[in-house]
Amino acid sequence: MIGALDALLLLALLAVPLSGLLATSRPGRWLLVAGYVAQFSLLAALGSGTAPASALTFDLLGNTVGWRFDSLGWFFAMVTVGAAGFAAAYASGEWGDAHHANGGSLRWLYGGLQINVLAMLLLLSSSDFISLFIGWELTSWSGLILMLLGGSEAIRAALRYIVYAIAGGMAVFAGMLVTHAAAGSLQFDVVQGAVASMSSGQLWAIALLFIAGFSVKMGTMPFHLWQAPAYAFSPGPASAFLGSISARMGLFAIALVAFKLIGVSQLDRLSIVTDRFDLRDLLAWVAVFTAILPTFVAMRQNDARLLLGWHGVGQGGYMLLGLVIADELGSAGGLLHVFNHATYQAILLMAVFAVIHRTGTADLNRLGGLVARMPLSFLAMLIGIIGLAGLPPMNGFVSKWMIYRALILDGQPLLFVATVVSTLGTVLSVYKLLHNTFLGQLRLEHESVREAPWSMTVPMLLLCVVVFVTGVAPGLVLQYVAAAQQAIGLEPVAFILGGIEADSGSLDMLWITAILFAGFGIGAVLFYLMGGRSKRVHQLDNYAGGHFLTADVQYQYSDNFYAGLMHRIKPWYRDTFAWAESALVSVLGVVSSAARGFFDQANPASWALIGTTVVMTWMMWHALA
Amino acid sequence: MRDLATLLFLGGLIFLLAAITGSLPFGHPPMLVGQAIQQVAAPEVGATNFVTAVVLGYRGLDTLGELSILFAAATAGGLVLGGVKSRGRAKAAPAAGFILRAGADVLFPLLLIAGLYVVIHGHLTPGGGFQGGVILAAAFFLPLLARPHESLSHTWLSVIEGLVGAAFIALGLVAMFDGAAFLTPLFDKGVLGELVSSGSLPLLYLAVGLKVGAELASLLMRLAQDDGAAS
Amino acid sequence: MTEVTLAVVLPLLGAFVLPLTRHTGVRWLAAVIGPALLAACALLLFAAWSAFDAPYTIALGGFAPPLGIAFYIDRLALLFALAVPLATLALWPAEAGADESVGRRQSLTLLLAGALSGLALSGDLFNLYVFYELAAVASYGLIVGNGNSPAYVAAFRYLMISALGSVVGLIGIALIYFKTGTLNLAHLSTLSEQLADPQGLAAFAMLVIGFGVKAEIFPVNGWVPEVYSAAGKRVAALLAGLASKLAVLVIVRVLLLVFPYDETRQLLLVLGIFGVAVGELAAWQARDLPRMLAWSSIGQLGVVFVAFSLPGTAGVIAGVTVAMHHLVVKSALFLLADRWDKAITRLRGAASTSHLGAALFVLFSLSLLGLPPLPGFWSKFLVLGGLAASASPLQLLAMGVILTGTVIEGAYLLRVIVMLYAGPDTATPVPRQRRGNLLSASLFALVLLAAAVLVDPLWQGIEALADRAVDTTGYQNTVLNTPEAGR
Amino acid sequence: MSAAIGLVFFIGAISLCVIGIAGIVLSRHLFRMVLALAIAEAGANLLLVLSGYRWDAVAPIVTGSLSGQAMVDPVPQAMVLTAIVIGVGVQALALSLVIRIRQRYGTLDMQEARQRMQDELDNDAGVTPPRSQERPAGERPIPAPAAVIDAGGRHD
Repeated sequence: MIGALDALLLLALLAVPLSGLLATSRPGRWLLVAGYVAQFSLLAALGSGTAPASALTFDLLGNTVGWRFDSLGWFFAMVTVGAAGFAAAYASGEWGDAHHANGGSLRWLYGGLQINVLAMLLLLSSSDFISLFIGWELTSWSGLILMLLGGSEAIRAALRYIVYAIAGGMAVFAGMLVTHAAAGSLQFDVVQGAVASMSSGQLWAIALLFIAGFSVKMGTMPFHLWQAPAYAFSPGPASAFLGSISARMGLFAIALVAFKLIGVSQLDRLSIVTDRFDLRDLLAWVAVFTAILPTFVAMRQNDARLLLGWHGVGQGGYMLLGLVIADELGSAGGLLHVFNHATYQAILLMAVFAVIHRTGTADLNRLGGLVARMPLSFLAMLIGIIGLAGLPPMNGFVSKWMIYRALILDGQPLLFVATVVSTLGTVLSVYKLLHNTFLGQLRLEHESVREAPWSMTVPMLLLCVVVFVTGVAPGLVLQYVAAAQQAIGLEPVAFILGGIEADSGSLDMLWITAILFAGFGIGAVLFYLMGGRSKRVHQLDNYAGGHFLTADVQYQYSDNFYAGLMHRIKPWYRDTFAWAESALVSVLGVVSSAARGFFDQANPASWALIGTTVVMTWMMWHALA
Repeated sequence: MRDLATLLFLGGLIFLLAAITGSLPFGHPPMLVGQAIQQVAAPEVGATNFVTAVVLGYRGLDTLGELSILFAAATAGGLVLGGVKSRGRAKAAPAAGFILRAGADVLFPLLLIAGLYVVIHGHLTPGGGFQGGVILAAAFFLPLLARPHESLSHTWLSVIEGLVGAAFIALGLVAMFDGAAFLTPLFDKGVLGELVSSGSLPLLYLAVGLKVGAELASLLMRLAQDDGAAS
Repeated sequence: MTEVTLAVVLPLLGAFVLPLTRHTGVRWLAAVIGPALLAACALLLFAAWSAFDAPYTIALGGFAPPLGIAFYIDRLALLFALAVPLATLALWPAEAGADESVGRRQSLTLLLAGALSGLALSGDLFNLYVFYELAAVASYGLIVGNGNSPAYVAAFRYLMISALGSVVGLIGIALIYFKTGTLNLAHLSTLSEQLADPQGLAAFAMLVIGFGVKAEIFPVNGWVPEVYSAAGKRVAALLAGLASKLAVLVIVRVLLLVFPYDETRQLLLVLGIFGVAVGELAAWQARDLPRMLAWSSIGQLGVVFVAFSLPGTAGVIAGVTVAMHHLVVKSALFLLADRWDKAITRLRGAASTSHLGAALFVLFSLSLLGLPPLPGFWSKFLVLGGLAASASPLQLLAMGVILTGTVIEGAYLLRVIVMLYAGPDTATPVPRQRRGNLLSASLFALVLLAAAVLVDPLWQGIEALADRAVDTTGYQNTVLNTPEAGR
Repeated sequence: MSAAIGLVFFIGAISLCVIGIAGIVLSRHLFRMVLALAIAEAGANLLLVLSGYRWDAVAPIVTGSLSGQAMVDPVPQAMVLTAIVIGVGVQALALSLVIRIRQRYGTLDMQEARQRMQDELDNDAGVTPPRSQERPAGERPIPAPAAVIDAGGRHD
């Protein structure tokens, strides 16, 4: 008996070899996009709420292994399949042909994308720790496939990624084994029941191992170093897909294990100093630092892809922060931010890769003025950065508002201030992205650049519509977020179509948008009432300090952007974590040299002698004691 | 410094071994198995030399393993030194004098007979296949010392090695056709203490003797030839 | 019932007969005789496996067990014994040519197979020693079989450390005989209280060192990297994959039957932890594939020892799983290293010359790292689960070391994989894999994938096997209460 | 008296073992190592045969009739017989290896032979020995691609 979930998984599985077969031709790629549409439809047909379990269950080594969606996993799965579909569509037209012509492997790209989707579906629908771990490891390794496709720089980043990922996986593995030892089972429901009777030591071990392991994928500090380069340097659609959703698997797993299985009340047993500072507070601070520092690292980047990659790390901090506040508003904000971030991050990366497609570079010091040549891409990026910066009326505003609101209500002024600092960095750096790419003077070498082909702009603009619509009517998404909250045992948020309805203060985006556009309208009316004078100037016809700049003069801001600001804050960039990472590697090098030295003996028999004596002494000592 | 550390551990080893052996029951062994074998060996195996009974009967498989080790060592030795032809050997080893040659000629039959005697009487008296085999090897090796230019035929030696080893196993396998275990002694036990007694044991010992002799001869020959070639 | 003996005897017979065929003029016989005998052994053992219902004993020579040498046949012994002819067949040195050295190597391989089967089946301490020595001597010969100059030095150094181990082990056997007057494991097991004193435990330590040389246990594994990189890779696969496991089995039998104490288990645990740490760390430093695999195999055998140090059936289950997994994976990896025995940096673009080889390398690496549906994950799951369940500080340390070791292992294996799939270096193209090696490696891959599919039935089988293996009284009764077999 | 004799035997056996082991570990000359091995094996064999010794007992051979005279344990004697022959095989093989090493490397010194072996292995594999001065001992886990190519091409 094949249920809907089985059909979905089967389809995703079948699509892997099909991707390998079809990806090289343009119609074949569109067929694969249709495959994602079919997967999305099947998933949508499953519906939020507890879906039927997969018929695929195994009894392995005394454990039942099965798959079944709950509202949380379903929510993430919808975002995943959607992101993959958009990424696939983006690559289906001209981009794919160009990639193929440049020697890139489309089979691996599409196959890898589909394997990622399959692995994530398995992870998101897991119903016990073994299926969770299977999904987790498959997700980690399939991400590697996409990262390795991007050439030498990407390979370096991918190798670094996989070491981090294996380390995280091993922490998860250890957590799983400790859970098994403590609860006697790996079934989620059994573990859920057993948590209350665990000692606080066991609970500490489980919580820390799992959260640390999952955090590696999230890229929360101090495990954040790998993420930006690994995601940034993979090929365009892969980067868009990975950047928008891959890291969120960590958030899903934290939500699942820390909140659904362990539960907020049990987590609060884990106090560090006194009851005033417990594990959740620690996580909140980790999250807020993850929101701040990578954002400022992003500001310093001159590669548009890296800039966005570092932002992805920072936005993960927001999500985690919202989640660990764990009240109805904060956690809803965190989960909603997953969706919102996926949409605008996909737009931004797609726009950047559209620029790369046309100009061949993502170096922010070598671009500029493209608005005249690529207006649609400019529009997409504009909407994207409004979303990323958290300004109305795009969807990023809603989730960030909810998180701020929750922080204030929870009585966390310090965290609130910290998030504001982070937002400042976000605004500054996304402006740098937009400005250096599209505004200012067009470079001479980009004179003949054309707008990206429709196969790339249409997915971007469709996503823009999504960003706008879900910004205006967040209730469309919030209904699923509320269901997900219920699934992990949190109070669901009270939502209306336009936003939040709460005693402490409501948010109705319909009104806000109406007022915003009314403001624009009034401004326009005033403008035309005052005569509507305007003058078209040539893009190169501009002045700086009253001095006319010719086209051959470097437009002052494009290079070394924010020079003054960077001069001020530069001493703060100390690369402490990169230093710590290389220090760890050096220490490992020294230790492993010692281990190698063990084998560099002139006469190996001397170790046998020493070993014999020591081992005999030890055994006899034991027998005497 | 390294030597000093090694000496330290050697001292430790001496101390440990001394401490262990100091409390061992020397001269009063528990002899759980040994006693039982002494009681039943004569009727079960029919050999007066109980060591032989153990070597070929109770622990016959050890003996097979040991023959295999010799064979393996000879084969491996062949692999190690196989490629080297005994060129320049004549130069290296001058011809022996008359006394040595004559002595070798005289001793050869005596050693042959002595070796065979020791082998054949292995189940009755001290000695047996190993000891006899070594004497046999010496018998064939002595003429080589006297006449360095000649050499034993590798082909013949390897044929003897293989055939005799196979014969030992075959003697063991025959019993399995009757449904008995591998290496179960064949034939009648005979009268205790007579030459033709204790079933197939003398045959096994003959095989062991020939095998040990052949293996040792071939090992020694390889070393001797190659030493000549090397120096 | 007694046919199982043939699994030991037939390869030895084949080894003796093989040189004779050279003189008969029947050339094809020489090529066929070894594989045919091994296949016969495999069939025979498989028949014994499927007809198995309860452990039984074979009294060799028809002498009742404590007096004569006895084989003890249970599923544990049969499993390892069955692995011997199968793995040897897959790694058979089947070079063409009537060169004398080929025949010698085949002879030695047969001797090794016979000895290893003997190690699996024998229930007598001194007989185990003899078979162990036979395996050692045969492997010295095999190591130098390819005629490389470094192989002679490596073999000599291996011989010295192994002989030193043998001396130590022989002293251990002498001590045990001094105290008990018997060598039969079942008989010793009834007398095990007599050995629970300083001398007895010292004897155990000596046996561990003695038999541990081949099992690559921590302080006596200095020979591993040089031997595996100097010897032919099929030989390295035989030694790392197969021979080491049988040596482990001997130590485990002695541990379970004669010295079932916490202290002895702790010894294996600590040596295993050191093995994992030293092996994985050193492998991280390796610059060529054979030595990387050699050090990694030290680490993996450390895991095997940690696994067997778990008390009760959990230890045997975990140990057998890890050992069998490592047998399959490491043998196959060494086969692939045959043509890729150069610096890792010279393997650039190897995937473009042999797709299958690279894909197999990835498969085996992933299983070694424990990617979930593959058997490597389940073996790690069993070991680490057992460690987590007992949760003493030392065991948690072992767990941490194994997990950290896996991360390091991932780092160095991925280095190779990335290099394999990098853009090919047109100046010095990487040689293609040999067909025969690919065939054998594919067979191992099939076994691995089959095990991934059949993981639950296999686990149940191993669980039943482990129940018998730890049943000391059952062993004693089976061996000591047998009427003289065959009479 | 008896204890003293036992002591003498034990001291002999232990001394042979330890002298042999010391020789294996301390000497650098290959041939001496083989000799030391022979000594160590003799010690172990002596210890083994001691384990069957009985006071006032005769050799385990029935002479004439089955007399009641106590006999020493025949099992260790059989074992020692086996162990000696094993030792002979191993030593012969070791000697042939020594001969071959001398031929190939022209040395009988363990350290020199080992060094030559390591160099040859490293050369065959195309890796630079890790002891060299200009390279740090620890390799980074994520080698820069440029460095990767560089290290590989060095020996070509």
